[in-house]
Amino acid sequence: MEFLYASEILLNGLMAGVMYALVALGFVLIYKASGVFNYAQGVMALFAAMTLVGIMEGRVPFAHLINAAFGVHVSSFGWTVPGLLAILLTALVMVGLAIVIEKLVLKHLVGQEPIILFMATIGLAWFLEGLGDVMWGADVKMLDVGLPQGISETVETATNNWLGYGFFIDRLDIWATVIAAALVAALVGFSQYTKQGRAMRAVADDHQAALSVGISLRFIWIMVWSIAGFVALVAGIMWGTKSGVQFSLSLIALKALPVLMLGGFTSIPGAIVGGLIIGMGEKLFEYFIGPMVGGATENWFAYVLALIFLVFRPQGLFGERIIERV
Amino acid sequence: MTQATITPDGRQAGPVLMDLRNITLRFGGVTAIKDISFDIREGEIRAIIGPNGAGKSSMLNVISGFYVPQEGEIWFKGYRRGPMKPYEVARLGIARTFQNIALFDGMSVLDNIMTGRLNLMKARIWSQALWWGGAEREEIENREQVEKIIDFLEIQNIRKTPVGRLPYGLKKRVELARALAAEPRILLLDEPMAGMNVEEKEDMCRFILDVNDEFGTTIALIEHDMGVVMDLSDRVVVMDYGRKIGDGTPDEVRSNPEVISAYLGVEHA
Amino acid sequence: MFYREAGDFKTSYRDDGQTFPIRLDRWGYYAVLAVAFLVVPFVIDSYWANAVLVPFLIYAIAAIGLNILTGYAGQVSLGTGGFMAVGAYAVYKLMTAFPGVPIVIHIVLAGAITAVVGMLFGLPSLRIKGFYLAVATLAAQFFLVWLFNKVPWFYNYSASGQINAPERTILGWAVTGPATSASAKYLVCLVFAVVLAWVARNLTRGSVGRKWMAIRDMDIAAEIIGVNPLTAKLSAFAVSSFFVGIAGALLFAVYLGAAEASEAFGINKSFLILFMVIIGGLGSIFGSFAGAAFLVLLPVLLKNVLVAQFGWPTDLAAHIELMIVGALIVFFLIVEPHGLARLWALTKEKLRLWPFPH
Amino acid sequence: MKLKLATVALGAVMAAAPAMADLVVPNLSYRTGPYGANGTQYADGFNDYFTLLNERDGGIGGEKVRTPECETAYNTEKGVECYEATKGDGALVYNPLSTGITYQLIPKVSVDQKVLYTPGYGRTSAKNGKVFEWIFNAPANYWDGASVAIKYLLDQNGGDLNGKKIALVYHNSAYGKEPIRTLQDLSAKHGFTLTELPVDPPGQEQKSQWLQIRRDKPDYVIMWGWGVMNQAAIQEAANIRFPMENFIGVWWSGSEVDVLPVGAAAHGYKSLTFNGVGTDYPLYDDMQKYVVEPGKASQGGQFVGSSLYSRGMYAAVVIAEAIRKAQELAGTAQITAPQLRDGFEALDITPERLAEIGLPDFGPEIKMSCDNHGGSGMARLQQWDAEAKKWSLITEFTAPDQEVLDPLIVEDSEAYAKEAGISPRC
Repeated sequence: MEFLYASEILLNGLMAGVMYALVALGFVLIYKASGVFNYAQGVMALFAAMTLVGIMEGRVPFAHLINAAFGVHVSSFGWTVPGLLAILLTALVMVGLAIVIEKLVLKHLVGQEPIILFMATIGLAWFLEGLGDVMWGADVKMLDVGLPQGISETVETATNNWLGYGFFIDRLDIWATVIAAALVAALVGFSQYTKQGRAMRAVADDHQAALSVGISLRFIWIMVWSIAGFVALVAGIMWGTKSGVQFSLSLIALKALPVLMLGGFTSIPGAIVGGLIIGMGEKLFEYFIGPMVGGATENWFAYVLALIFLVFRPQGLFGERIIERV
Repeated sequence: MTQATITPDGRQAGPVLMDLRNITLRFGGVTAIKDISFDIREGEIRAIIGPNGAGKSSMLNVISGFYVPQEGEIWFKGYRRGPMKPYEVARLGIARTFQNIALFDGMSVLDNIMTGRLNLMKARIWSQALWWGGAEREEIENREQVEKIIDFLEIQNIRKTPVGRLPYGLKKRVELARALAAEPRILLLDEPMAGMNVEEKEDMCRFILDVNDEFGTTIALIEHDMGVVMDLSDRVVVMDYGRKIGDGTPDEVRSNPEVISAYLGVEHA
Repeated sequence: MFYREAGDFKTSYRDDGQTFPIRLDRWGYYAVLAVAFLVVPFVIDSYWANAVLVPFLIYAIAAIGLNILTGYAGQVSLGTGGFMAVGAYAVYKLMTAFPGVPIVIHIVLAGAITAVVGMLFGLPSLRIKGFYLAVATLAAQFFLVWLFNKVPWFYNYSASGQINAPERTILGWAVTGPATSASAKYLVCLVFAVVLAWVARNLTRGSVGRKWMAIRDMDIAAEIIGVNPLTAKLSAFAVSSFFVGIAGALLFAVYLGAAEASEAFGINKSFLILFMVIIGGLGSIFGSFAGAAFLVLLPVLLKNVLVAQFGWPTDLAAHIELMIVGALIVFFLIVEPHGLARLWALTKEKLRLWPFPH
Repeated sequence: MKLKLATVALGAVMAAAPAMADLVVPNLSYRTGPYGANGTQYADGFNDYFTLLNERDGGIGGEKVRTPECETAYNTEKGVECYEATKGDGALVYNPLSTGITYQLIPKVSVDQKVLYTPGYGRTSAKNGKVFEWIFNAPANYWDGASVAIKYLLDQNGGDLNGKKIALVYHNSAYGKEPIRTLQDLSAKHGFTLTELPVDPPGQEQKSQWLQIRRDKPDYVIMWGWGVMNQAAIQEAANIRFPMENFIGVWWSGSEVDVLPVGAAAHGYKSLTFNGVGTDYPLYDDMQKYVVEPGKASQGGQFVGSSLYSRGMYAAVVIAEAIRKAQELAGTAQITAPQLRDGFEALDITPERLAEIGLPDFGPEIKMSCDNHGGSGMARLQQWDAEAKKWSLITEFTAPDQEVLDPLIVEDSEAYAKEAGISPRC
């Protein structure tokens, strides 16, 4: 019986890991192509989800600011937008955001040290957080694009008949896994089989060389940030459906960091495998060891796991081996 | 102490200071150095030459402890040197410069040279924290020594300049100053004249000879410029594909047929 | 014309190595100290102390600490909040266990305890570098906070896990606890800030500082010229954590008076202090003060302007404040990635030539 | 230029202290940050009630009430800054809606002689007025809440909880840890087993906790949550099909924002409360007329009648009544904070008085004294109706088990008195 419980935890951990990997993916894309460790990825997910809800519900952007400035009371256009169209519009907004970020921030920071770029993205995160709140308000928003939630009865009945114990699997998690798989497949396809994708990989390999064969770095950056914005949107939809669209959504970035450490900052398979390991590891640890040490271990366990792992393999799971030279 | 011998050009060369015996170094499947032995005598200028990829820099890295050879022994001052970390090797009195300048870009010229004396400064951390109990005195004493080197290498006017702003030739000179500041027993120079113009090369040659003369520092150097090497050094080791193919005075090496075919022959074909 | 170094000749290496080689700088520094010690304590009120000056001084200490690690030794840390928590809980345990011992000793001891913990978490830095290390230090952040939250011994088994600073005095003046006057709080923090800044300056100009900077600029070369990376990195972690621990102890005991690990020493604190260091300038002690001043004052200023002057709703003001601070950070990084300290140095360089720039 | 900027800056920082002769009740609110969604509704209710008094009655006793608002973002340092910025303004009483900020302010208000009113949160043992002269936490505190919840469960089980399993899911912070000791004592007394399941803030991820609940199958789950943790927990409970009627949250886990995102699955979820909900009270006619319709309501009055709005309003009602009492005792309308403390200590809000205000049965009777700063500790339960999207009250006000709580309060407050060197008064 204990084994069945453990497997159930394991499965759920793996699915939680998919959700972490989804966030980590955005980090990896941007880091690979531009060497920027984009802390704002979490806030981008929040911003995307807020925008999606705002568009779906026909909210007036900046309503609060308009009301305060002009003494009027506007809040809604009075229409609603169907989910798919709203997702499309939000994706466009994220592309616009990528262009603005490239024009206003990245362009001016070319060649700076990584730590400076990292800090700039934290500044960006604060800005976006404020912007999201000013645009759409800070209330908890409900997001429903038609993804199912709750226990999957099919799995429960099947496992009950088969093993004598009904496994708990959240339908949202199943969907997340499917969508994440599709997303990864699409990304891989894009980078392997399209011209832009190849250019993106060229830039990731060697900036200078890519520039010298006439690839526009700025275009690639905009493209990568747009894709990362889209990945953020997907992550935002998943997490937003799960627990409402609100401030805490931006904190999922913290869940993605140990995944990145484990998987290596530059590896897409690393992000996925790392996510799975972290999700599985933290759930099992909380379940078996947690009660002995007072619980709530999930916040630090992932980091400590990644830390211990890195001590033995400093370049991460899939990172390239570091050879030191003088 | 074995007795001193006189080198052919009349300079004094002392007993063996460092003896490398049957060194073999491998990276994965690649053998960078294959069973090489040679020695360095007190007070001499020893050159290691060879075509690109011959394993010269690897050899220097072995001497300075950055690479640990899989086989072979290193004897220093009559003792066998066990496996050591690079900083422990440095403390034995082995200082070096680097092929691709490895100065500390965020620090001034003065501070860079002062780092060369880190192993000679003994003030404890709390003494330094309070700038009391010897820390200040020690700082000033070491500064005086460093100023001598600055005078010697004629870089007084750039003392306070951040090294990042210096031109290439001066950086090389600062790097030499840093190595000298450590008061080394052996000074390893990794292509000290690479990328310099004729004038800079002449300056550098002069400094190397002066260092050898005035401080009596033993020098081992790698250099591409054959003319320079032959003029400068007392004895030369020739490497090719990780093997030693010649060892002796410049004249001996010059007339060694294997060297001519493997190295000079290739270069001047 | 007036600000110059021409004619200000140094006749000894001692003079040449001093902190403010230019005479006018030296005078300015003495003037600032005189005002800080002799004027401010008599005019300070509790709003200025609690909302501006005391947090500024405490954060400046923490920023100097992090700057030693990140700016001088090149090891990026995101665990500052966790290390501040160590200082806070250490001073709390010491204060309550040994009420008779002077509080200053407790605060320094709290720093020492934090230094030990910092060294422990600094060990992985020997293997892990760059961003990987930064993320790895988050393990310290989350684990320490969890530990203080979870083990009742650390908060003396109080029902809620909050810790409260009891009253302690220096020469009869309360410096912790509710009866502390604004000027006492300010003076304690000022003394610690000035002494620690002086210590940091001494360390960074001597051989320890050079070891740190050598490791920062090129760790492999540093090791080959004889710097032991283990001792250099661990000493940086230790000294840095010592400073950060003292800042944490002051934050809890003198400034807040009560604290809870996850709230007062969360990840946001780590980011805040890293920001201070970056905005102020990596590798600059003056920059640590400037960065702390900037990030303590700016939000207070914006809040007062937006809410008190413009009469905007507080939530809108808070959101816009976030946007402005975020945008300013990006702006600063674009304009001068080396921080306020560099900006200040450039200004002085210009002043030195003024009014005859050629 | 530089000088000019500095002057402007200085002016702006200094601008925090204009003095005016009003009754000043600062509103240390949070409308941003992780708990902004909750804090904003509470702050609205708090503001609107005083606006109503000003508009309808011209204030209290002829004095207008001012509620200068200051954003704390649930952050203790900003809370301190807000406190310092407002206290010079003649502030009478603070209600920061944060246990963390409360702990910061407890020593400060004692020195500055300001009243700290923390209904349903803050430091529980502040109920002991002998030690905590300036702090009031009526009508109920966390330990009252825990006890009332257990009493309700006793009631449901014919007075016997022997052998029952109860799980506590709590916010892993000072706030969430508050009920543990009480529940442990109660479990010893009534023979139920208690499992403690901490959730690290913010608490979006609770899968392992709820899988544990699914496996252990406790009979009841009690929750001490705040912010996103609430809805995530209710969602997970629904996911594992935990019976909602056996799931009881504290009053801070019982607002619309907690259950609405979960939709129909949240039907039947219960929570404690010490105030009424909805707009079915006569007072709301006036509220509509004097505040909402003239456009004077906070944020356009979009949250009027919500659970947290009502609680904020209720806090304002109690403060207003205390001010009234203080004016009566002091014989002047322009009271000081020490006079307000006397007003609180003499406060007696009877059911009749509540009906008079226009809020019949809205809260429990509150009667305080020099040594009792916590009132009766009574609370009741409400249940969520997912179809009607509203809370309905399902029990009368129930008194907690003082027999268990009193010794705990004495113990904790005396420990504090000893630590802080306070000699008991009264």
